[in-house]
Amino acid sequence: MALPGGSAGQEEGARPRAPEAPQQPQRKPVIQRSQVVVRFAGDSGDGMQLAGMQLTAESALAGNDLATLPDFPAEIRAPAGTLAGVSGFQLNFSSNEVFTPGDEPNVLVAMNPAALKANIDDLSTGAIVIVDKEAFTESNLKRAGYESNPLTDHSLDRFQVFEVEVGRLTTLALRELGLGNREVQRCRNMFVLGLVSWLYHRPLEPTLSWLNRRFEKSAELREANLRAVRAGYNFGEATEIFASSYQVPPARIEPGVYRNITGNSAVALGLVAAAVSAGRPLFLGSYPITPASDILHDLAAYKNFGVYTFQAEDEIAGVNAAIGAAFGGAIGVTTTSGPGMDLKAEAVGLAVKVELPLVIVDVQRAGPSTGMPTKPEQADLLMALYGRHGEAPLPVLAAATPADCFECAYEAVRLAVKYMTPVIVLSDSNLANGAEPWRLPELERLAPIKVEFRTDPEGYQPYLRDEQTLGRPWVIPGTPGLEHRIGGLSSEHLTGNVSYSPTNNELMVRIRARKIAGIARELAPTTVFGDPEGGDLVILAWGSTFGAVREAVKQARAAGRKVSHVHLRYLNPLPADLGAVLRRFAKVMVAELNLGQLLKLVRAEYLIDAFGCNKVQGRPFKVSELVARIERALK
Amino acid sequence: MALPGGSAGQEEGARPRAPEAPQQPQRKPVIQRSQVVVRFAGDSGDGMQLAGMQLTAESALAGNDLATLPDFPAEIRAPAGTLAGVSGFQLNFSSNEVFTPGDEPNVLVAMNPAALKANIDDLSTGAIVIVDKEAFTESNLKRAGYESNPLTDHSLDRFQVFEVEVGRLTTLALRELGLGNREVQRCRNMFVLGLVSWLYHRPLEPTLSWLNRRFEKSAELREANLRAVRAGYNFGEATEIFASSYQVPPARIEPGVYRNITGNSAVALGLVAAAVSAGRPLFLGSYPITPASDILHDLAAYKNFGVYTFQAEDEIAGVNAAIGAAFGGAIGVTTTSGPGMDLKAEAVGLAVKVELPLVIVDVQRAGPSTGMPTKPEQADLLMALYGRHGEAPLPVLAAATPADCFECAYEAVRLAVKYMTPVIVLSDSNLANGAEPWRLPELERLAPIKVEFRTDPEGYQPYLRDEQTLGRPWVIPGTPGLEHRIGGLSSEHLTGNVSYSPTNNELMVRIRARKIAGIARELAPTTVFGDPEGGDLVILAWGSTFGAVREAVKQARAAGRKVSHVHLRYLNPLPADLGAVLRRFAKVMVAELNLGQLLKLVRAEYLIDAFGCNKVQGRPFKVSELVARIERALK
Amino acid sequence: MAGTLTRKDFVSNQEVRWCPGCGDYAILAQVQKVLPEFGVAREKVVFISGIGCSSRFPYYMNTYGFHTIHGRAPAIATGLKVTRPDLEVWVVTGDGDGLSIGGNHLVHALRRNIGLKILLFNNRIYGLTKGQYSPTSEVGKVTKSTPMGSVDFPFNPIAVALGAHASFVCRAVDVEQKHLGEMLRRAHEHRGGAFIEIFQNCNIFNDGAFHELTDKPLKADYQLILEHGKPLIFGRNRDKGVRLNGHKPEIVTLANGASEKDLLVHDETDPALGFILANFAPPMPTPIGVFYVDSRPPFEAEMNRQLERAKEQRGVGDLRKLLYGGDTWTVS
Amino acid sequence: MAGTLTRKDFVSNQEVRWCPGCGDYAILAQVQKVLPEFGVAREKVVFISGIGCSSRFPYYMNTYGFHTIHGRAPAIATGLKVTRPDLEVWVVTGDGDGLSIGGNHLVHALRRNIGLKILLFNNRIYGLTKGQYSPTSEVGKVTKSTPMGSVDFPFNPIAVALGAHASFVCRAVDVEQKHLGEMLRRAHEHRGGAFIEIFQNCNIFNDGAFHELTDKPLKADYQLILEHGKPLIFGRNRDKGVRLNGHKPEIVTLANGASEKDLLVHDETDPALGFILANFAPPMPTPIGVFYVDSRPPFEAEMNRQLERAKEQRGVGDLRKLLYGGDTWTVS
Ligand SMILES: Cc1ncc(C[n+]2csc(CCOP(=O)(O)OP(=O)(O)O)c2C)c(N)n1
Ligand SMILES: Cc1ncc(C[n+]2csc(CCOP(=O)(O)OP(=O)(O)O)c2C)c(N)n1
Ligand code: SF4
Ligand code: SF4
Ligand SMILES: [Mg+2]
Ligand SMILES: [Mg+2]
Repeated sequence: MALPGGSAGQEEGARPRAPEAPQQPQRKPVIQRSQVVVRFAGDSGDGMQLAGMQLTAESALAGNDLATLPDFPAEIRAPAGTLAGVSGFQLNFSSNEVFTPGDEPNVLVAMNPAALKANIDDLSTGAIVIVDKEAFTESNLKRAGYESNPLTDHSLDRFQVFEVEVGRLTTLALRELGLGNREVQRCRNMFVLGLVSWLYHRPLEPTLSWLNRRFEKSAELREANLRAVRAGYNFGEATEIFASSYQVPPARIEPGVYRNITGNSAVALGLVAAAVSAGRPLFLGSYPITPASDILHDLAAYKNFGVYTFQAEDEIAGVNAAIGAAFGGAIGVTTTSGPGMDLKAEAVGLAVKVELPLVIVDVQRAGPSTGMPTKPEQADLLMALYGRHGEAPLPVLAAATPADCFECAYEAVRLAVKYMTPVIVLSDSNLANGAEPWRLPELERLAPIKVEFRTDPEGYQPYLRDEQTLGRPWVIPGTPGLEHRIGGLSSEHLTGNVSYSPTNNELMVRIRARKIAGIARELAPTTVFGDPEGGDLVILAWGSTFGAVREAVKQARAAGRKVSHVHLRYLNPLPADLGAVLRRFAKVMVAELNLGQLLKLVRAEYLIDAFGCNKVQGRPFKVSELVARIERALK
Repeated sequence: MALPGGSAGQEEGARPRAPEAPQQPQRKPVIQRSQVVVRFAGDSGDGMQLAGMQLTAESALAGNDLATLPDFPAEIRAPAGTLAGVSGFQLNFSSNEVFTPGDEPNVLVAMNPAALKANIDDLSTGAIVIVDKEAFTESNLKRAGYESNPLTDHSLDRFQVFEVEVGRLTTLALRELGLGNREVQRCRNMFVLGLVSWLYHRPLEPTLSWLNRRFEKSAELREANLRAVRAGYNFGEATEIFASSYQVPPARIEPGVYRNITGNSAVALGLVAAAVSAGRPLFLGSYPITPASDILHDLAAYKNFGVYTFQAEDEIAGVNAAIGAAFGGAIGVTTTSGPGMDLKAEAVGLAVKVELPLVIVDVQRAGPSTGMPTKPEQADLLMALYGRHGEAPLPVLAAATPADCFECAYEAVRLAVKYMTPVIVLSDSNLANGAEPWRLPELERLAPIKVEFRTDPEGYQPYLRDEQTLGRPWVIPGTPGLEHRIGGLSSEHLTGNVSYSPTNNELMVRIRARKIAGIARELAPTTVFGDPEGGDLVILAWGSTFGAVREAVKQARAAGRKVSHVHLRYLNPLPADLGAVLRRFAKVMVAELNLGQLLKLVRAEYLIDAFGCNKVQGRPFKVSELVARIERALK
Repeated sequence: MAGTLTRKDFVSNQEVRWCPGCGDYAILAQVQKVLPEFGVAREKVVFISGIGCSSRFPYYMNTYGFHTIHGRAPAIATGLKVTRPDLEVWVVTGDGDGLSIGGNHLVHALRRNIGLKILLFNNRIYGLTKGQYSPTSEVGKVTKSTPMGSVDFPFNPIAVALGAHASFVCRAVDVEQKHLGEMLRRAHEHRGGAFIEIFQNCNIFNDGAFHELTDKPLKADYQLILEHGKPLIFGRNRDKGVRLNGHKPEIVTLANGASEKDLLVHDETDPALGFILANFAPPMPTPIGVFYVDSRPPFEAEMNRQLERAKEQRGVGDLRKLLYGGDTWTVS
Repeated sequence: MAGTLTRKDFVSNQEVRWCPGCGDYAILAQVQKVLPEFGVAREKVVFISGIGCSSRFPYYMNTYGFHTIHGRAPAIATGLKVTRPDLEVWVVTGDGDGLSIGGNHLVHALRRNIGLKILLFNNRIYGLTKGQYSPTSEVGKVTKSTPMGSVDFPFNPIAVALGAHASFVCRAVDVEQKHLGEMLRRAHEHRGGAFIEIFQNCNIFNDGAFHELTDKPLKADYQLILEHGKPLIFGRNRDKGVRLNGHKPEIVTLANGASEKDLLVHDETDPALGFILANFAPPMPTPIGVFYVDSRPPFEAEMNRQLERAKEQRGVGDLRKLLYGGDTWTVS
C-alpha cells in the first residue's frame, strides 16, 4: 500500500516481479484473477488469525500487494459456537496496488454455523463459501441461532458452497501420529489454509518454514501441522470438489526488503529505532488496554535494546513514570487507548508546562466510554488537541497505515526531543491489528535524532530557549553545577522560578504556543493525489481511512470524476499550505470515522465550507460507500 | 450589575432610591462623586478581606451599585511583610450601574510597605493613598524589597498620601480593654474601615451589627472591634488630615430584596434551590481545590436541606460517587477546577453513555498544569466540550457574574434531569470570589424541575426515550419489577443490552448527539446589547468577562461607536439564531481570557471571519484595555 | 415476596459469556444460590462492577446493576450507598480492577467503612486484556508483558485490607461452594463494609494458580479454615496445628506432644492476629475464612445521622429562609 | 567534592514560604543538615514532590527537583529511579497528597520496593487548600468541609505501608531533630524503598495535633522510641514497659514486679510485630522509630538486571537485525 507522501508501491518506479512457480503441479483448469479477498472465520479457538497470517505470508511471497484486517470477537471469550465468539481474518491480495482489506470477500471459510451466520451477509452473489460440514450439528446450529440448517434450506443458493468434512479429513491425515482428538482438531485451521492455498496457487514455503520454527520444540505437533496443511492442499487438487483454481499474478511492487507488519508492532519498532538513533534508553510506562496492549508486549521483548517496560498500576502512573524517566534523560513513552487517554490528561498538561519530551500513543477504539473496545473509531482527535485544562498545545500526528505507524512513532520521538514537548500519536484498532507488507527503511535514511544534554553551567538557565526551535535545554540530574527545579506552577521566563507575574504568564503561554505552531515550518508541502491544480472535489482525511479513501478516489477518477485526495499526517500544527491547497477545489469533503472532528478544525482554520463524510459503526469505511458518497457530493 | 438577558439593574424600570442620611454629622466640605474604587491591601493576616466585605455591605446599604474583587496571595502563606503575602480587596461603588470592580483604584489603603509596593502601579495620578505609617519600619521596607522609604523618597509625589499611625491610634482606642497587643493589632483593619467609611459617607450600621453578631460570644473582642471602627470614623472627622470627604449618591436600582453574593456561594445556593425544586436529595462528591473548595464548604453547611457532601479521596472518586448517587435518584454534583476536570474526563464520558443526570462545576483557574491557582482564566472551554475520548457531547453553560452562578447552577440541574445528561457549568476564580449585590429571585418564578421516576413495568425499556427530549427514563433501584443493568459498553437501542451491532452503535451515537443539540430549541433568542439590527462591531463573550465587556461597550457607544455586545450563557448547544445575529455585524470580535477558544467554535460553526481579543495573565480584562481594543478593531 | 424468592429470580436473561471452565461461574452460581436466602427484595439489591472478566457479573444478576469503568466501582457504589442506605450494594471487582487501577478507591471505601459488600475475584492475572500479570501475580511470573518474569513484589489483598483497617475481611475459594456461601452470608450480615477475597481460577491465562487449595489430595494440607474461637488445626488427618512462638507462628504436629490447647485460637476481633494470619506463607497453610471483624458504625449511617441531626437542630431546610435569611437589604 | 559538602550547599536561593512556625521548617533544616553527611554528590540528589504545602520542599533544596502534580510524585519518581538507579531520589508528600489522591501510587511504589526515600509529612490536615480534613484526621474533626465533624475513619499510615509490604517503614517527629536525622540516615542506608511518616505540626490549621509527642512535660509518657533488639520501655522515669499477653500488647510498670526481661523486645524484621506496634492506640504510647525492615532487592535493581541479562543472552540490540531479522522477502 502506498503511504501518503511516501514512495513504497507507487506506480511509477515499481517494476513487475517474476511470478513464482506454483508449489506443486496443478492439473485442473486455472482462471486468472487480478484480486481476491479471502475471509477466514471460526471460533476464537479455531486459529483463524494464524491461518490468515500464513495466507498473508504466502501471498506476499507470491508477489501480490495485499492488506489484511483481523476482526476479533468482543473482549470476553464467548462460549464456543456462539456468534459472540466468532473470530475473523480477512486478506485482500492483488496484482494491483491494494489499499484496503476489501469490501466484500470472494471467499469465506466458515468453521462452524456461527462463523457462517456472522459473515454471510457481507458476501455478494457468487462468492465461494467453504464450510466445515461436520460442525453443522444440531447443537451448533442452535447455538448460532439458526432455525434450520443453511446447508440444506437453500438459503445459500446464491453462493458457491463447498461442504468439506474438515475434521474427519484432518483426523485421517494425522492418523498415524497418535495425537489426542483435541490436538488433532487444533490442526483444522492448517487444513483449510492448505485448501485455500491450493485454490489460489499460493506457495506453501512460508507456512512450512514457519511451522518448522514455531514447533521447534515439539516434533509431534510440527509434523501434525505440516501434514494438515499438505493434506488440505492435496485435497484441493485431488478431489472433484473444485472444478478449477485461480491465479493472481504478482503486483508491480517497489523493490526492497519487505516484511509483514501490524500497526502495533510498527509503533514498537519505530520507538526502538528512534531511541537507538537518539542514543538513549527507551522507557515505556503503560497499562494494558485493548487495542494498545500489544505495543507493551512487543516492547517488553526488546530489553537488549535498553528498553524499559513498566506495567504501571494505572494509566496515570504510566504517563507520570514516563515523565519521570524523561526528566532523567530517557525517551519517555506511554501507550494507551481512549479511556486511558482521559486519565493521562493532567500529566500531559504537566509535560507541556515543564517542557519535557514525551510520546503518547493513543490507539483509538470505538467510544464513548467503554464502547466497543475491539472496534475502530477516530473520535479522539479533538481530545488529543484540547483534552487538558488551560492552554496546553502539543503536536498531534496520525498514522495512515500499519507500516506508517513506524514512521509516526519515530517522528514523534524526533519532534519531542527537538522541541522539548509531549507529542501525541493517533493510531486505531484498524491499524493496530491490521497488517501490511512493509518495505523496510534504509537505516541510513532515518532522520537523525540528536540528543545533546547541556552540561555547561556557563550562562545556563532552565528556560533559556533555542532560538530556532524555542525548545528549552534538556539537562539531566547527575550533571554537576546545573542543579535546578522545575514544576507545574507558572514560572518565570529564563529562570523558571515560580512567578505570578501577569505579563510573564502571558509571555510563557504564548511562547509555548509559538513553539508548537513553529513546527509547521519543517513540514513538507501538502501532496495532492489526483489534481494538484484543483478540481471538483477533494477528500481530506487522516489516519487509517487512508486506504479506503485512496481506493475510492482512484475508482472515481477511473470513472472520470475530478476528485482528489489529501491525507494528513500532522493534525497539529496543520501544514502551512493546507488552506491554499483546499481552496483550489470547488468542494471539500472531510472523511473520518467520527461525527466531524477534523472537519471542525478545518472550518475554523480556513473558513471553508467543508462538509463531512462520517461513520461511527466501529468499522472502517467501505470503498463502495465512499464511491457512492463521492457521487452524491458531486451532484 | 445587569445579568446578560436578565433584568436586575437595567436602566429602564430602575427607580432612584432615597439617599441614606450619613451616620454622624459631617462638618468638613463634601465633594460629590459618581463612582469610587477602593482597594484595601495588607498582609494575609491583616483582615483586608473582612474590611473590604464590610465596606461592600455599607455601600450596598448606601444604595450604590457595586462590584468587588478579592485578590488572594498565592497558595502558600508567605512570611509576613513580603510581597508574596499581600492580600487585597477591591470595591467599586457607584451611583450608576457598575459592571466591574474598576480598573484603577481611587483609594489604596496599604497596611505595610509590601502592600504599597504590590499595588501602587495600578493607581493613577492623584489617587488617595492611606498608609499605616508605623508599618514602614526598616525591616518591613527590606522585606518588601524597598531600597529607600517611599514615604520620604518622593516616589509617591504624584499621589495624595495620608500617613496614619494606625497601630498607635487603635491601641489608644482600645486602651481600657486590657487586651494583648496581638488582639489590638488585629483590630487595625476595623480602624481603617472606619476611616474610609467616614471619607465616603458610608453608613456604619451593617458593620456594627455584623460585629455584634460575629463576636456574640466574646464581649471583649466585640467591644474592641466596635471601638476600632468608631475610632477610625471619628479620626477622619476630627483630624486635620483630610480636608474634605466624598459623597456617592445612590444608584437607580431595580426594587427587590438584595444580598451580597460570591459566585461560589451562588453556585451552592443554586444547587440547593434546584434540589429543593426537584424534591430530591443533593449529593456533592468533591475534592478540595482552589478556587472551587468554598462550594464544598458552603454545601457542607446545608445538611438540613438533605444535602450530602462527600469529600472524596480524589476528583475521580468525587465524580464517580456523584454518578452512583444519581443512579440511586439523587441530584449528583461534582465541583472542581481545571486539574480536577482532567481527572474526571473518563467518568463524565460514562455518564454521557449511560445517560444519567450529573452536574459538573468547573471553577476555572489560570493554567496549564498547576499554573496560578488563585488567578482567573477561561481556558477550559474546549476541554469542557471535547475533553473526553469518543463522541461524548454534553451541554455547557457559563456564568457571567457572581449572582448568575445561581441561575446557571439551577439551570444545569434542570437540564441534567430533563435530558438525562451530564451538564458542565463553567465559572472562574473571578466569579468564585468576587461578590455583587444579588436581587433575590422570587421562588415562585424559578423554573420548575420535574423529577418523575418511572415505576410502571408495563412496556418499560431502559433506553425507551421521551419523544420530545430524547431523554431515557430515570428508574431507581428499589423499584420493583424494573430491575435492569446499565454500563459503558455500546448498548442496544431500547433494551440497553450490550451490543456490537455497527448500525446500532451509529444510531445510539447520533441519538445522543441529537438529544444535546435539541436543547437549542428551548433557548431564548439571543439578546444584543447595543444595536440589535446590526452595526460595525459586535463583541461576543462568555463567562466572567461580562462586566468588563459591557462597560467597555457602553463607553465606546457613549463615544459614538456602533459597537454591540452579545454574551453567551449556553456554549453548547449554541443558540440557534447566533449565526444570523452575528452576521448582522461588519466585524465580530470574540473576547475571552484564553488564546481563542470560543473563537474557534464560532468560526467553525458559522464560517464568520471573527477575530479574538485575548488575555492570559491570570487577570480579568480592564475596561480601558477593551475600549482601546474596540478602537483598534474599528480602524 | 422477598421470602419466596428462589435462585431463578436472580438469573438474568443475558447469556453468560465467560470462558468455559472459568471460576467465575462457580461464584455466580453461589451468589445466585444464597441471595434468595437473605430475604432481601430483589429490587433492593444492586451489583456494581468495574471492568474485567469478573466485572461482567452484574449482567447475569436479575437485580439492579451497573457495569461501570475500570477501577471505579467502589467510588460509584459509595455515592449510591451513602444516599440509599436502604439498598444492599454488592461490588464485584478483580485483582486488576480492584487492586491496580482501583486500589485507592478500594482502601478508602474500606477505611471509611462504607457498607458495601466487595467481592474481589483474585485470579492473579488480567483476564479480560488477555493475560498480563496483575498486582497479585507472583514474582517471576512470565506473561505477555513480562517475558523474562515479573519483578513486582505482589500485594497480599488481605494484608492490604487490614492495613486499611477494613471492618470485615475474609477469604474464600471459588470452588469451595459451601464455605463461599457462608462467607457471603457473613458479609451480608456484617453491618458495614465487607471485603471478600475470592481465589478464582482463570483456566485460560493462569490455570491452577490455586491448585493446592482446590485439588482434592492436596487441599487438606494446604488449607487452614479459620473459625472464631476454635484452635487452628488442619491437615488431612487434622493432626497439624498452628502455635505462636512469641508472636511468630509455627506448625506443630498434634501427635508429637503438642496438644490442642497449646494451639493458637482464632479471634476474629484481633487485628494483629489477622495480620499474622494474612502473612502466612509456605510452609504455613493458606487460611480461608474470616480474618477480622470490627463493629464500628458504617459511614453511611453516620452521614445520614448528621443530616437528621441537622434537620432536628435547624429544622428541615426552608429555601426561602436560606436565600432571604442572610444580610439582605431592600430596594423599593 | 561530595565529602566536603556542607548544609549551605543544599540551600537553594529561593525564599522559603511556609507559615512562620510551620513544622516543615524543622524537617527542611534536618534534611539539609544530614544530606551532606551522606557523601552523595549534590547533583546526584533529586527531590520530587506532589502538591501541598509540604510539596514546596524541592524549591528549597539546591539539588535537582521536580514539583509535579497532586499525588503523582511516587509515579514520577518511579520512572526516574528505574532508569537512573545511580540517583538518590527523595519523594516529599503530604497526608493528602500521599494518602488521599496519591494513595494508590504510594502503595504500589512500596510493594514494588522502588528505591525511593518517601517522606510523608503528616499534619492530619490539608494545609495548602486551607484546612479541610485529610485521610489521617481523627473522627469527629470539625473543618471547613466537615462542620458537624468528620465521619471518616482515618488511615494509619504505618499500617497502610505495612499492609502494602513496604520494605522499610518508620516514623519520626518534626521537632525531634536528632531522631529525625537518624531516621533519614536509616532511610538513606536502606537498600530499597523507604517510607518515613513524619508527624508535622500545621500551626495554622491543625495546631498541636501531636502535642503529646512534642510538649516537654508530656512526651516522655507518650512517646515510645523503638530500637531494634531493645525492650520497649518508656515513661519519664523509664519505668513503663510493653509486654505481650498472647499477641495483645499491654503496659506494665517495671517497679511493680515486672522486669525488663518480661518485656517485648523490638524486632524490626518481624512484620507482625510491626503491625502490632502500628496499631498502638491510647492508652498505649505512640511508637516512633523503625517499625519494619526487610532486605528484598529493589525493583530497579531487578529490572536493570533483566536488561543486562537480555543483552548478555541476545547481544546488545542491533537495529538492523531487529528490523530485517524476521520473516522478510525481497522484491527486486
Ligand atoms: C481506563 C482503562 N484502562 C484499562 C482498561 C483495560 N482493562 C480492562 S479489564 C483490565 C484488567 C482486568 O483484570 P482483573 O481486574 O484482574 O479482571 P479479570 O479480567 O482478571 O477478571 C484492564 C487492564 C480499561 N478498560 N480501562
Ligand atoms: C488534581 C488536584 N486536585 C486538587 C488540588 C488541590 N490541592 C492541592 S494540595 C491539596 C492537599 C494538600 O494536603 P497535604 O497533601 O496534606 O499537604 P499539606 O498542604 O498539608 O502539606 C489539595 C487538595 C490540586 N492541586 N490538584
Ligand atoms: S479469561 Fe480467565 S478469568 Fe476471563 S473468563 Fe476466561 S477463564 Fe475466566
Ligand atoms: S498552612 Fe500549615 S502546613 Fe501549610 S505552611 Fe502553613 S503551617 Fe505549614
Ligand atoms: Mg484478574
Ligand atoms: Mg497535610
